[in-house]
Amino acid sequence: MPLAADIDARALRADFPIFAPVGDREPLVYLDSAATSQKPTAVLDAMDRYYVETNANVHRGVYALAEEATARFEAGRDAVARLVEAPREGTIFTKNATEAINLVAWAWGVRNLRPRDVVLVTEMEHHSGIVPWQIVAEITGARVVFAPITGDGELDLDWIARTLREAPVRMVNVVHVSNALGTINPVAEIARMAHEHGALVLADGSQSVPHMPVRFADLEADFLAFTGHKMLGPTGIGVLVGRPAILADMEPFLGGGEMISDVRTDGCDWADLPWKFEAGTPPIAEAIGIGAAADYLRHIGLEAVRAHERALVAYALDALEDVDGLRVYGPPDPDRRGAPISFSMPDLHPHDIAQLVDRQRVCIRAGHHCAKPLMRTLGVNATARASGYIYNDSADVDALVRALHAARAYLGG
Amino acid sequence: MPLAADIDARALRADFPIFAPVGDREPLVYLDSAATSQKPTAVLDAMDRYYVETNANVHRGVYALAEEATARFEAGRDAVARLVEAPREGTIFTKNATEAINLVAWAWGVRNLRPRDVVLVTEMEHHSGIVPWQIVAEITGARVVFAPITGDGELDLDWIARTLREAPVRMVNVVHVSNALGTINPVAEIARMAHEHGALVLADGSQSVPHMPVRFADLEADFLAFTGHKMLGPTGIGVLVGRPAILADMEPFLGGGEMISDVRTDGCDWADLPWKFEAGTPPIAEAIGIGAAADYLRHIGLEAVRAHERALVAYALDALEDVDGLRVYGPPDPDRRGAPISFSMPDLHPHDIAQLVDRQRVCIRAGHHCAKPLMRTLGVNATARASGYIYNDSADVDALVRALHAARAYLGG
Amino acid sequence: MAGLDDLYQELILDHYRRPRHRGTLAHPAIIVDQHNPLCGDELHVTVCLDGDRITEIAHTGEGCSISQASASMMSDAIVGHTTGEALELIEHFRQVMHREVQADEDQLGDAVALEGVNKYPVRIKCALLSWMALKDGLLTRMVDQQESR
Amino acid sequence: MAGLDDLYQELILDHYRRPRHRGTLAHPAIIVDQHNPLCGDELHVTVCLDGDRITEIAHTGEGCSISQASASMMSDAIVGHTTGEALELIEHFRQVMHREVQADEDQLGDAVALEGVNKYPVRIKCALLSWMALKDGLLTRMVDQQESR
Ligand SMILES: Cc1ncc(COP(=O)(O)O)c(C=O)c1O
Ligand SMILES: Cc1ncc(COP(=O)(O)O)c(C=O)c1O
Repeated sequence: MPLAADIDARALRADFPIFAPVGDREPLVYLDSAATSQKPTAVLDAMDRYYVETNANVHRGVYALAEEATARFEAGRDAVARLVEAPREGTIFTKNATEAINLVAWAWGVRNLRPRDVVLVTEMEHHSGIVPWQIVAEITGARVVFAPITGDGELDLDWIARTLREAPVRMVNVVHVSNALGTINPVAEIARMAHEHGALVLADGSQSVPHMPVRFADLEADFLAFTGHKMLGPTGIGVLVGRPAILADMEPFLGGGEMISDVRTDGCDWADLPWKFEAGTPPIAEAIGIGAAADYLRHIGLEAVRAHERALVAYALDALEDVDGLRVYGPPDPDRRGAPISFSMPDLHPHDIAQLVDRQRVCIRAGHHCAKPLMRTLGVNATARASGYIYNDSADVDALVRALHAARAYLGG
Repeated sequence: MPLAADIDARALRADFPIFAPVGDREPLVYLDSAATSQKPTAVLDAMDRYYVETNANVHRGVYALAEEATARFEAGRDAVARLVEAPREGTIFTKNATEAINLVAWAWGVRNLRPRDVVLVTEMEHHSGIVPWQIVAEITGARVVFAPITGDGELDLDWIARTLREAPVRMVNVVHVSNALGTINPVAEIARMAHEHGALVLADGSQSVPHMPVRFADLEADFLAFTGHKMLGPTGIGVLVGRPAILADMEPFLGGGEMISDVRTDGCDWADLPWKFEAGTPPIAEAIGIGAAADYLRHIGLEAVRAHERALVAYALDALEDVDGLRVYGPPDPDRRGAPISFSMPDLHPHDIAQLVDRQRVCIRAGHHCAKPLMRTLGVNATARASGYIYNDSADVDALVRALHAARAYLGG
Repeated sequence: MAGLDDLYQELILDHYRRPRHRGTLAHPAIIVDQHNPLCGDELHVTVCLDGDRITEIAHTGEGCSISQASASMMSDAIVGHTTGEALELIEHFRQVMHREVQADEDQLGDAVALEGVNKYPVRIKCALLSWMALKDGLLTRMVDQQESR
Repeated sequence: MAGLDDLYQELILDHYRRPRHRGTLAHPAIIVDQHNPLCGDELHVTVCLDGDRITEIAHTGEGCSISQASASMMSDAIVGHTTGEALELIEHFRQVMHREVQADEDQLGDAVALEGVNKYPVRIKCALLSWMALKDGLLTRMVDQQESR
C-alpha cells in the first residue's frame, strides 16, 4: 500500500537490482538505510560507463579520454551542488562524511583553537562529530562540551543559548537529523545563536540530505557534511559544503597533487576552491556516482521523499505499539523526526532482535549506532534500529512487526 | 609482437573492456598508466557484485547481508596484504596514496616533529610526498630538505648519507619509482642509513607496487604508501602499510565511527589496528575492487609484469631515438627504471605533443607530473610522458613514434 | 529457520535462560571488566583461586543471549582447572571461534555448542567476551605476581 | 584529423610561428607575470600607456602553440584601446572560452579563431593565460592608483 501519493516504493524498487527476486528466496526487507542505502542501476551504470568508456585521470590530461573524464567528474560536483543549492566552489569531495568533519577540525581547528576555547557538540552527535574535535582539542588545549538532550530526545536550546553566552564557544557541531534518535534539529536557529556569539557552525547532514529538501543557505550553517553511500551513491565519497569566504581564508588540510598551484622547495601556492581541499587523485568514479544519485533524488523530488518517509514513520510508530513492551526512543511526533527509529524490547537484547528478524530477511541494525554518549544518556548499551527509505513501504513495516513477534516467541520471554 | 615470453599484452587486453573495438573507431593506444591504469572486468564485476548482491555497511550489522559485506571487505584487505606480504593489522585503507602519506605527516608528524627537526624528501618526489610535510613543517617549525639528483636522474646517496649524519633528520620520504623520471630508487639502502640515525622512512610505492614484486619487509621502510587506481583497481582507495609496532604507538589521525572502541564525553579509546586508522564508513566497494586487482596481478605474477615492462621500456628507449631531437629524461639503463618515460622535443611544447598524438588515439601525458621541484632541476616547465603497463606492447610504442613524427610534421619546425 | 538454529541451539538457550555461575564473588583473587565495542555490553567477572587452581568464577553484566550463555558455559568449563590449563582452554576456544581448529567436547563441555557461532563473525565477539575477560584477568595477575617478586 | 583542426587553425599556427608583439617593453606602465599551473608555463607581459590608452603591449615566455598564439592575437586586439575597453574585451574573450557567448569578430580580430579552443577544457587555460595576465595587470594598476590618491 503506497503511503503517500508521491512515491510508489514498490515501483521504485525495480530501479534497485538488489531487490530483484532470486528464485523462491524470501524478498529482502531492507530497513537499515541509515547505515547505508541501496543503489539504483542509474548510479552503478554511471560508474561502470566511466570505467569502460573514458577511464582516465582528471584535470591534467589533454587527450580526449581525460577531457571527458574531467567533464563527467566535475558534472558530478555540479549535480551535488545543485541538490543542496550550494556554490560549486564551496562543494568539496571527501571520502565520507567523517573526513568532511575532520577536514574542518584539522584544517580550521588545529590552527585556530586556543587553550580553553570550547567546541560545542551535542549528546546525540554521531562519533564522527565528536571524536575529531576530541583529537584536535587534545592537540590544541581546547575543550569539547556536550549539549544535553531532553527526555523526548530533543536538544535543550536554552542550555545551548546559555553556554554560548557564558563560554568561549568557537565551533558548534550539530547533527541535522540524528541517526540514533531520528530527531530533526533546528540547525538554523542554533546557527543564528552561535553566529551572534562569533562561533562557527558545522551541520552534519548525513541523515538529512538524502531524505528531505536541504538548502545550504537555509541551514544558515558555515559547513555542511554528508556522505555518498547513504544517499543512493557509492562508498568512498563524501561532501563538505562550506561558505566560500571561510574556505578561502582557511589553510588547506591534506597536501599533495591537485590542491596546489605551485610547489617550490621553499613552499607552495594553493589551487583555487574547491580543489585546494582535494589532495591527490579524487574519487572519480565515485563523484560520477554521487552525481547520478543526486540527479535521481532530484528527479523523484526531495519533498516527495520527505512526505513518503514521514508517512512511513507515522505508520511504523503506530504498528510497533503492537509489540509488547517495545519502547521507541526519540520524539513521538513524526513531524519532528526523520527516518530512523530506535527501539528496545524488554529481555531481548538488540543483537538477538536483529539476528532473529534476519530469519525473515528483515535487515535492521543493533548496537550503539556510533553514538555512545547518547546511549549512556538513554541508559542503555545498545538499541535496535529500523530505518526506511524511498524503496520501503508499509508492507516492510508489517514484515518487521511479524518478525519481532516471532523473535519474542522464539527466544521466550 | 610479445616482448617477453611472460605476458601476452594483446591477449590480456581482452580482460579490459575499454579496449574492446567499437565500430571502425581507431583502437585506443593508452600510454598513461602512470596517471591511472585501466580496469579489468574482474575488478568491475567484483564491485558490482557487492552492490547488487550484498550491499550493506560493514563491521556492525548482524544480519547476513552485512556479515557478507564485512567478509568481502576484509578479504580485500587480505588480498592487498598478500600482494606486498604485509601484516594485515598494518594494512590500512585510505582514499588514495596522498591520504596515506598525509596520515603519517599529520598523525605522526604534528605530534612528534620539533622546531628545526628535518624531514628529508627528494627532488624527484611527487607533490604528494612533499606538500604534506611542508604543511606539517609549518605547523611544527620543522624543516623540509630536498635530496638532490644526479645528471642521470638518480638520487645522490652520498649527499643523503652526509645529511643524515649532520642534520637532525627524523623522517625520510622517498619515492620507490619516480613517476616523472622512471628511476628505481634503492629504498632499502636508504632505509638502512636512515635507521642508523634514528630516522623513520616512508616509501612511496605508487609507481612500484603495480609494476614489480614489492615485499614490504625487503624495502626495510617503516611505511609504504600506494594507490588503487594505478594498480588496476578503482579510484577512491589507497593503502598505507606500516610496521604494526610503530602504528600501535601512534595516535590516530581521522576521528569518527569505526576507529574507536569507546567514546565518552571525557575522551575515547581507540580500536585495534588496522581499524584505529580507518575513520567512518570505509571505501567498501573499493576495497573489494582493489582486492580483486591484487589477486589479478598476483595471478599474472609480478615478476612477469616487471620483465614485460623492462622489455617494453628497452624497446621504447630504442624506438624513440628515431625521433629527431627527442630527449629522454632519467636513467638510460632499462634495468634501473620503471615504466614511465618522460621526454621533450625541441620547439614542440608538451601540450601540443600530447594533443596532436591524441589524433591517433595515442594517450600520453603532458605537464609537470606533480613534480615541480624536479622540473626546475631539469630546467623545463613540463615534459611529455609515455607510460606502459601489462596491456601495452611494442605496437603501441610504434604507434607513438608514428604519431610523434606526424605531430612534428603538422606543427612544423 | 535452518541456519540460525546453529546459533540458537537448545543448549545455548538453556544457559541463556538459566545462567550458571551468575553473580559476583565475595573475596575474589581476580576482578575484571570487559566490554564489547560493537554493542557496548559490559561484563564483570570475578574469580577465586586456591593456590593456582580456579575454585570459582562468577559473571554479571548485560549481554545478548550468546554472550550470556557463553559466560555461563565458560564458567562451567573452567572451574576446577589450574590457571595454566585455563589459558590453554581459552586459547582452544579462541581457535574454535576463528575456525582454526574443531571444538573438543572433552575440553569445552557445553561450550562446544557455541562452535556454530563461528559462522557469524559479528557474534564471535559476543561469544568470546567472557573468555577474553578471563584471559585478561589471568594475564594481569601473572604480570602483577612477576613484578611483586 | 577533423576535430583538432579547430584547435590548430592556419591563423593560430601563423601567430604561433610568427608571434606579433613578442618581447619586453623598455619603460612599461604595467609589468605582470602569470603562470599556468597545469604545465608550469610562465608568461611575462609589459604594457605602455598614454594616459588611459594602451599604446603598446609585449609578451615573452614559454608556452604551447595555443598560449603563444593567443598572446600574439590578444596584443593585436588590445593595442589602441583604453584600459576600460580592454577589460571589456578580456571579459568578452573569457565568456567565449567558457561558451557563455559567441565570439564577436569585430572586437576580437584574429583572436576569434581561438573560439574552437573552448571544446578543449584543459587548453582553455592556455588560451586565457595572456588575457588573464593583462587583466591582473590592469586591475592591480587601478587599485594602486586608488590607493595613491
Ligand atoms: C609517485 C607518486 N606518488 C603519489 C601519487 C599520488 O597518488 P594519488 O593521486 O592516487 O594519491 C602518484 C600519482 O599521482 C605518484 O605517481
Ligand atoms: C549522523 C551521521 N553522521 C556521520 C556519519 C558518518 O558517515 P560516514 O561513515 O559515511 O563518514 C553517519 C553515518 O554513519 C551518521 O549517521
